[in-house]
Order: sequence, then structure tokens, then C-alpha cells
Amino acid sequence: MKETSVFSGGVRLEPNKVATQLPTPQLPPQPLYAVPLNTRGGQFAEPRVQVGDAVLGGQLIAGARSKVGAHSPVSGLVKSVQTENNKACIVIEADGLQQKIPARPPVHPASVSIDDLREAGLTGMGGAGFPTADKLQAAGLNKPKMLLINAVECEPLISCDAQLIAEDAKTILFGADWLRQFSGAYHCQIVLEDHSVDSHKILTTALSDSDFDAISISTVPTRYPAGSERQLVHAITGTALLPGERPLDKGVLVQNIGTVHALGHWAQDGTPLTKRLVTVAGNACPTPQTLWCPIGTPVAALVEYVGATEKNVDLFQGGPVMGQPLSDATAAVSKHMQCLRIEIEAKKPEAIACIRCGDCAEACPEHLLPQQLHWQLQGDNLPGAQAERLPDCILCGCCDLVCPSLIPLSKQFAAGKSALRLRQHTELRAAKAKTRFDARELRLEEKERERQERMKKRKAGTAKTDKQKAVAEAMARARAKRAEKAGTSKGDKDE
Amino acid sequence: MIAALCFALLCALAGFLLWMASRRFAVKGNPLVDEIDAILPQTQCAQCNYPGCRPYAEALANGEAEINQCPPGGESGVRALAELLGREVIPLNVEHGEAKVPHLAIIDEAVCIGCTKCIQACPVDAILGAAKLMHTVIADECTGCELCLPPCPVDCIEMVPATGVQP
Amino acid sequence: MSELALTLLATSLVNNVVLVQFLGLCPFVGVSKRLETALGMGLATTFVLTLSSVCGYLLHTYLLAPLDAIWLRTVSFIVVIAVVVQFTEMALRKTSPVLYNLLGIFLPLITTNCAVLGVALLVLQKQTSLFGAALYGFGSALGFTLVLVLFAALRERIETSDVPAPFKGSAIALVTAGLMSLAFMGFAGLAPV
Amino acid sequence: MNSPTRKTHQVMNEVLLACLPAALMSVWFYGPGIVLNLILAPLSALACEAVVSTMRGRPPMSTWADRSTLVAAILLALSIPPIVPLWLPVIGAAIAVVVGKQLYGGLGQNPFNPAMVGYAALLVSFPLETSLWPTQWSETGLTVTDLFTDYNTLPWDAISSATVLDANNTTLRAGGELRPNDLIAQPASWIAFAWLLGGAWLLKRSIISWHIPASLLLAVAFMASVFYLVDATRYASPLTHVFSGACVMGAFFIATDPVSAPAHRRARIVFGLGIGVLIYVIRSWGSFPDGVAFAVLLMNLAAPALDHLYRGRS
Repeated sequence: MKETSVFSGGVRLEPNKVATQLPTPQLPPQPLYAVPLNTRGGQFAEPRVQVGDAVLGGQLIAGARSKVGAHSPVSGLVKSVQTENNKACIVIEADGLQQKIPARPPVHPASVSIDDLREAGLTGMGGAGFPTADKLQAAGLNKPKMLLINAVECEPLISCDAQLIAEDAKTILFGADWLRQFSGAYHCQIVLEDHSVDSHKILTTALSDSDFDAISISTVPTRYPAGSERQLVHAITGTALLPGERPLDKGVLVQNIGTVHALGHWAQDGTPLTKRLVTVAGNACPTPQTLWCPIGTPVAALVEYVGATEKNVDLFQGGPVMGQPLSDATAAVSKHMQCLRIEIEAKKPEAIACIRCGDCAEACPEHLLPQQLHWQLQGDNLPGAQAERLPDCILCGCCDLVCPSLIPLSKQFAAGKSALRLRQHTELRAAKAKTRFDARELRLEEKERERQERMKKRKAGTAKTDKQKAVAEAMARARAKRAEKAGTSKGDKDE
Repeated sequence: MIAALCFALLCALAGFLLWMASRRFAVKGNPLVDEIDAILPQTQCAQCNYPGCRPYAEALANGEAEINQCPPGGESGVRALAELLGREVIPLNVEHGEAKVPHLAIIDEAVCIGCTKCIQACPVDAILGAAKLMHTVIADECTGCELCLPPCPVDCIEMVPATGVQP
Repeated sequence: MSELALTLLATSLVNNVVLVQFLGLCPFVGVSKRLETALGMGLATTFVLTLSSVCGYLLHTYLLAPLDAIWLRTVSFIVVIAVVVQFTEMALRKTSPVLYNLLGIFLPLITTNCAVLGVALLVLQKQTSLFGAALYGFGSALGFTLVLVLFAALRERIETSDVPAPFKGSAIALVTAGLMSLAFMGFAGLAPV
Repeated sequence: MNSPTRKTHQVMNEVLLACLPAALMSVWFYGPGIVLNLILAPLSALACEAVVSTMRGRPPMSTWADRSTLVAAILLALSIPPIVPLWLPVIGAAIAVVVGKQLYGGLGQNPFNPAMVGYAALLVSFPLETSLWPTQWSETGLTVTDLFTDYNTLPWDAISSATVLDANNTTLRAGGELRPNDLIAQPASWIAFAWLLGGAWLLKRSIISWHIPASLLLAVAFMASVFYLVDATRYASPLTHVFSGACVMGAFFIATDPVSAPAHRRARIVFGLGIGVLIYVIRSWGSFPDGVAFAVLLMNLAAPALDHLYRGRS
């Protein structure tokens, strides 16, 4: 094992992982699937099917070319197409036949374009859900030297990566080397946390059986948030990313292991991303496990499958630290849902006032001062929060974990960040509107001036001498007559 | 007596100095207008009873207008203006309209007769089209000012909530 | 050298115009809601205070005293101060219109800032040279600016605090000013005042 | 999931624990008077807090749970001399809690250190009562009954009337020269060691960070060294300065109060340095025997401005 330096800040958390079991459990077929059309980053895939269309499993139903594609997980009929802002999805009614699109032979990285990958529907499967093609497009401009495969599941409970490695290390390695060749990186490192000994063993064995020389495996200490892209790069390269700097600026391309696996699959036989591993856990989940779920599976099906019968449970998407409450039980499995937590409503201890103890500043992996951000945001002082580098917050939630006053800091920061973004967006729009308004004003002014000048000239012309005046008057009369004639025939066109 | 004279002289001198200073530091235009204009939302909707954001800014700078006449700016706009101008925060004046989420104009292209009236009304040139041809709104440029609604002879323009920025 | 330092120390800290002599409280409470404004006000007042101290000293030593017209002192000082303030106002309006607008009524009110007249009069008692007068005025102004800025930063913090309703706003500001004054008592005895 | 390794009241408990050595040492040297202070000040503080809470329409004991008031009251009690009229700690604690803390909204909101607000208020209001410290336990010979006798009828000769610092100042003002003091003979230096012990505990438990205490003590030591080297007959040695008065206590227990200190690390260093320099300046040339309280209050005053200056840097 290769030892690596650690990033700054962070919190030591008990891994508490859900055990892997082989073969990986499969969710039984469901009657309905609601494939989401929104990806993170505000992209919306345009539907390409209409209600009543018959679709095959793996068939493209939305997006493609410029937008991340969405595919039907099963064969069946399109039951409805919803394009409303937040809940945009295509509902497929399964016909139970499990027909799929035909497989195609493996493709070589050199013969594949970014748009092909976009159509394959790949997004970051580590929780962020950022379109993979967009990242690779940026990587194409930056010429990465190293490809980091992120298998660091730093959040407790979540075990998708361990399950994936246990099940299909071969495809992972294939995908990793394929992606390395596609991105032009010389070297590829698969990074694990040092507690995941089993995964390390499986990967090492698989690697020694293969002939991928450019791939190596390394570990980082178990410390939250080691799996965050910036912290991972810090831990591996030994130097921290500056505020605003991206891993690509250091020549490092980071991809989630789940994404790489999906990519490997697609490269092998053209299977698009239509299913993912989801860890189902939580204190109201009797049988915590990681299972394959088609994208679009109703969350309720998962809850039923694991045998959670408690009423009054709260559902969360994501791990115990960064997880977000799911607003409604009708939600469906998305490409970035690593974990579904089923928790019995716990009475939350009440937060008390901040005593500025600075524990949060010690824990913050980005060297921010959460206590100052908290104070600025409490006073609705967005510029102040910006001056304290609010946009650099990665919302890892370390500050929440250590706050002795139990203040939900990262929640506040998330709200602050989106308020700040909204404000910047509004300002940008206002600036644009202003330039357009000013340009229009200028144009109208110019027109008005020209008109006035013409009038003046005409007037000046008429006032020159009596003789000219007489001539001009005569001409004007003639013109008026002509105009009158024309007016009757042509209507009110001329102004 | 001499003292009084001296005092008078002093005052005269002071007056002269001030006169010189006022010539030296004469202010052309009012840069404050730019500062105010930067706060205004630039919808150019004229709900404030001024023909655009800049005229309203000028009126504010001259102390002729209240800071609560801009519904698109909302409460936060009023607060920002109050802070800049050192005035008290007051609630929005409902006479000028109510604050609401940003909207977009959408032309029902099947109904549009291509009269160009809305193009002339649009303060930010966000409507494209030519006479007798169908018009369309450039969504990115539309400020949602609603100024295109009254001139339309066939009422084919509808305001829809803007999707806004994704968090 | 140490004389100079002591004068500065004495005027700015030990005998701070606001917190020890309680002069100029009106702008101290009025223009301390935001740090930027407070800094601007402090600088404007520094300019006015230094200049008017010097002018006052000159006027007193070379005009009023020889003419035996000390009784005209207050009136003529007010004229001097008014001129300096008017001048500052015009200069500021030209150079920083935003600050000009932010300071608003408080800018012309520097004229009636008792700290300005008070310091100009105190200078005559304490100093015997033009340079000393300038230093005295400057030191006092420095003290004024310092406490104004510190107070403004403090108030920005207090503003978000859960202050009991009856004490919100000016009340807690005055309590804070009192505690600041208490802290400044620590400087007592550091320099001959 | 939100279960931090320690909660606010646990932090306060640690601070209380760290106060223990110094409290015991004070009682050992100064006798029952300190015990009375330690009882009266917290009682008064908690009572005042309950009254304020009631007036604000909140449960009277709602603010007791975090124990921050207890910490402030104990620190105040340990700052007051052992033989004082009984109303003194009561008034001090009341001022500390009501003016210093609750008027600003209570926990976490006070811009000044409440204990020092109370202490400074006592210092300027009752300069005589607050500056009489017995130098040695054996010299005082005070009994519990003395504490309850009329303050003015106490045999003053029985009480050595000044601290080392005060004695230094008195000597200097009288035109005399300083004698090297025997630090070991001073109760104050023993108590300072006890505070140091508590401070080390706080550092070890990472309740406080090293920035403020280190920079503060460094500044005091540096100022003292410079002037000591210039003229050893007029200025006391750095060791005397660090281990007399409330210097160590201030460095570890007062200045580190995170509520009234800046948040930025570099600003904290500036903050500590500022306090250190001010302590030395006020002690050496000011009219108060010790400058810790004022120095802390003055830098508390500057803390928000410092934070503003350093914001966005890390």
C-alpha cells in the first residue's frame, strides 16, 4: 500500500459500512419507473418520446447530443411525460418482457466523441451528479496527466463502491484504462480508504490478472471528507488546491468509480447508464444492504423491499453527513443517489447560540471560518459572507459534526450559497438589460436627432431666399398631392 | 473697532476662499446616479412612473422620488437603496405594483399577426420579428417588464414565471 | 521626539475626545452604523479638526491676541470651522459622491461637532507652538477616528445579536459606548494630559 | 448524526475544572475570603440571569444550562481580593452578567468579556477596596469573623496593602529603586503557576488554541525584557511581570474567551500581542496597578475591527 499525506481539517468518523453480499441483490421488477430528466448543474434533457410510445430497455428517451441522455430502464410504454421544473420525468409502464436494445461490439477510445458519451447518459455517481461528458470536455482542454478513480466512500454507511468492486472489478479496470486512454492521462490511480482492506485485495488480484500497466492502487487515511474531490487531490498530490482552483488545473482528472464502471460497460457493449447501486440503511431499515436499482425506481419500492414497516419515518438521500431529506416518498432513484436512509424521526436537540469556539474552523477542510460565515449570514450580510469566502464552502458538513452548540451550519451555508448565486445571476441579468436599454436609448436618440436634422434642413432650405422658397413651396404642394394620391391607394403604410 | 473690521475682513476672506473652492470643485453630473442605477433591477418596466431605471435613479439622486417605487427590486432593493442613500427602510408602495417572482414574456406564435407594436415597446430589444412576420421573445434578454402587453392588438403575449437560476 | 509621542498618546487615547472628554458624541452615535461610513466620517473629521486647530491657533496668536480681542475668539473660530467644513464638503462631493451621500446631514454637522470647537479652544490652553497645535488637533482627530471605526465594527456585530427589545438600537449603542469609556479608563495616567 | 464530541456546557465544564488549581491555591493563600467570593459572585450572577430571563419572558433557568455565566462569575470571584465588603462581589457579578452579557442577548453575543466588565467596573468605582491584597497568608492572620466585621474598622496594618506591581509603582513614584523581588515568596506567583497548570489543561483538551496565550505572554515578556535591559533599576524583570498580577490568568482564561476574541487566526495573534503590550504599558506607566482587565477590554473593543481587517484570509 502506498502511504499518502493527508489534507487539512476534516473529521474522523467511524466507517460503519453496510456489509457487501454476493451476488448483489436485485430489486424485483416494478410496474412503473419515473426516469428523472434533470441532472445537477441545471441541465434538463428534452424528452424524445411521446405518451404511448413503446420503448426498449436502454433506449434513449430524452436528451442526447448537447444534453445528457436519459434511457428507459425497461421495455414498456411511455405513460406520461412531465416537464415541470422540479419534477421533470418520463414515466414508463413496464411490460415485463425485459427486452433490451441490441448490444454492439466494444468501441476504441479514439473512435468516440464527447457527444457519444453525453448520449450514454453518464453523470458523476459519487453524489454530485455532474455530467461526465462536461467534465471530460474540460479535461480535453487541460490535458490531464493523471486520472484518479475515486473509490473513497468517506461517508459512513454508504458501501456502493465496495459492493461494486466485489462484484465487478474487471469492468472497473477496463473502464479505468479506457477512460485513461480517452483523456490522454499517462497514469491512473484507484484510491481507496485505508480501512477497506477487502476491496483493496480484490482490486489488487484483478489488476495482477490483467495487463493494465498504467493503473495503480493507493489508499488515503480514513478521514471525512477524503472522498471530496479537492481533499482527495490534496491527499494524493500532497499540495492543497487553492480557492477556486480545480483538480484539472493541477493536471488531475477525478472520476467516481461507479461512473468508470458504467463507462466500462458502455464501452464494452453499448449499455447506457440505466441502473446503479444504492445502499439502503438507516435506523428504521431492518436489513441494510446495497442493491442494484434501475434509475427511476420509486423510492417506496426500496423501502418495501428492505422490509422497513415503521410508520412516520424520514427518508434521506445520501449519507448521514451530507444527506438531504427527500421531500416526498414518490421520489425516484436518480443517477446520483448513492444511499437511501430510512430513519425514525429523531427529536433533534435544539441549537444554542454560537460561542465562536472555533472547533468548526479547525474541522473545515477548506480553511474557512464557519463561525464568521454563520454570523454574516445570520445578519443577512451576503457581501460580508462572500468576503469570508462563502463560495469556497464545499458543504461537506464537517462544521455541523463538531459544533458544540449543534447549529446546522452547512444548511445555512447551502442556503447562503444559493442566495449568493441568485444574486449574482440577477446582477448579471441587470447589467445585460442595462446595456441593451442604453443601446436602444442611444439608437432612438440618434434617430430622433436625424429626424430633427432633416426637419431643420428642410426648414433651412425653405427659408433661403424668397425665390427658392417659392420653388420649395411649389414642390411641397406637388409632393403633398402625390402623397394624397398614394395615400388613398396604398393605405397607411408610410409614416 | 479694529477688531470688528478684522472680523469682517476675515469673513470676507473666508467667503472668497469658499467661492474659489466651489469653482475648483464644481461637480458635473452626479456620479451618485450611477450608484443608484447599479442597484435598480434594470427591468426598465416604468412601474415607478419614470420611463426607465436610469430616470428613476436620477429622480432618486435629486431627492424627487421615494425609494419604494420599484416593485421588481422588491424589499431587498428598497433596503439596498435605503442603505446607499442613508434613508429609512420603508415598505414597497403598492401603487406601483407588487413584488413578484421574475416573469418572462411568451408570444403565442399562432395568434401573432406581426404588427411590430411590441417590438417598439420593448425597452431592451428582446423581441425579434419583422412586419407581418411572426415575432418571438429572446428569453435570455426579456426582463419581464410587461410593457409589451398593452400595445398588442390581439393579446397574444403571456407572462410566465421565469425558470430562474438553478441552485 | 518623546514629547511628540506623548502628545499624540495623550490626545488620541488618554484624553480621547469622545470616550474621556465626551465631546462629539452626536456623530459618534449617528455615523457608526457601518464601518465604511465611519471611516469616511473619521477621515473627514480628521481633516477638519487638524486644519481648524491650526487656523484657530494662528488666528488667536497673530490676530486676536495682539489686537486684544480674545472675546471674539469663539465667534471667529466658528467662522473658521464653518469654512473648513464647507470646503471639505465640496471636496468630498467631487471626489467621493457615495461617501458624500452616506454621510448626508452629518457632513455639514461637523460644523456643530463640539469636538471640533472644543479641541480648537483646548489647543490654546495646552499648546504654545504652531506645530504643537497641529499635533494636538491631529491626535484628537486620530482618537476620534479610531474609536469611531472600532465602535462601528462593534455595532455591526451587535446588530445581529439577540438584544432585549427595550435595548435595541441606540440604547445598546450607548451602553457599549459606556463600556468603551470604561475600557479607556485604563489609559488613565499614561501621559500628562 | 449531529452529535459533536463535546457540547457547549461540556466546554464550560472543562474551563471550570481548569480553574480548580488556581481556586484551591487562592484559598490556601488567602483564606476564607476567597471562598466567600466564590460563593457570592456565582449566586448573584445566576440570580441576575434568572431575573433577566424572566423579564424577557423566558424560563428563568433557561440560560443556566450552558454554564457560561458560572465561568464568568468564578473568574470574577478569583480576581477580587479576599477581604472585601460582601456586597462587592455581588455587585461585580451583577454588572458582569447584566451589563456585560445579558444586555447583548446572552451567550455568545457579548462583545466584551463579562468577567472583565464586572471587574473593571469595580476597579474604577471602588479603587481602594479592589486593590488591597495580602501578600502572605501568615501576615494576614485574618479569620472568618474578620470578614463580617465592618470593613472600615479592620486593622489595616494586618493587611499588606499592595501587590508586587503596586509596590513597584509606589517605590518608583517615591523616587526609590526597585529591589529584585523574591518571586517564590509571593502568593501571586504561586497562583499564577496554578493558572498556568489550568491553561495547559485547556490547551491539551484543545478548548483554547495557543495563538492568544502565546502571543500575549510573548508580548509582555518582550516589552519587559526590553525595558529591563535598558534600565533594570527602574523596570521589573520579565519574570516578575509574567508571574505577577493576573497576567497568566488573563492569557489563558480571559483573553481566550472566544466570544469576545477575533475568529481569524492571524487576528488572534495580533489580538494577543495587543493585550500583552497594553498590559505592560498600563502596568508600567498607567495609574492602575494591573492592566489585564483594561487591556482585555480594549482589545475586545478592537476584535470586530480586526476580524473585518482579516476577513477572507486564512
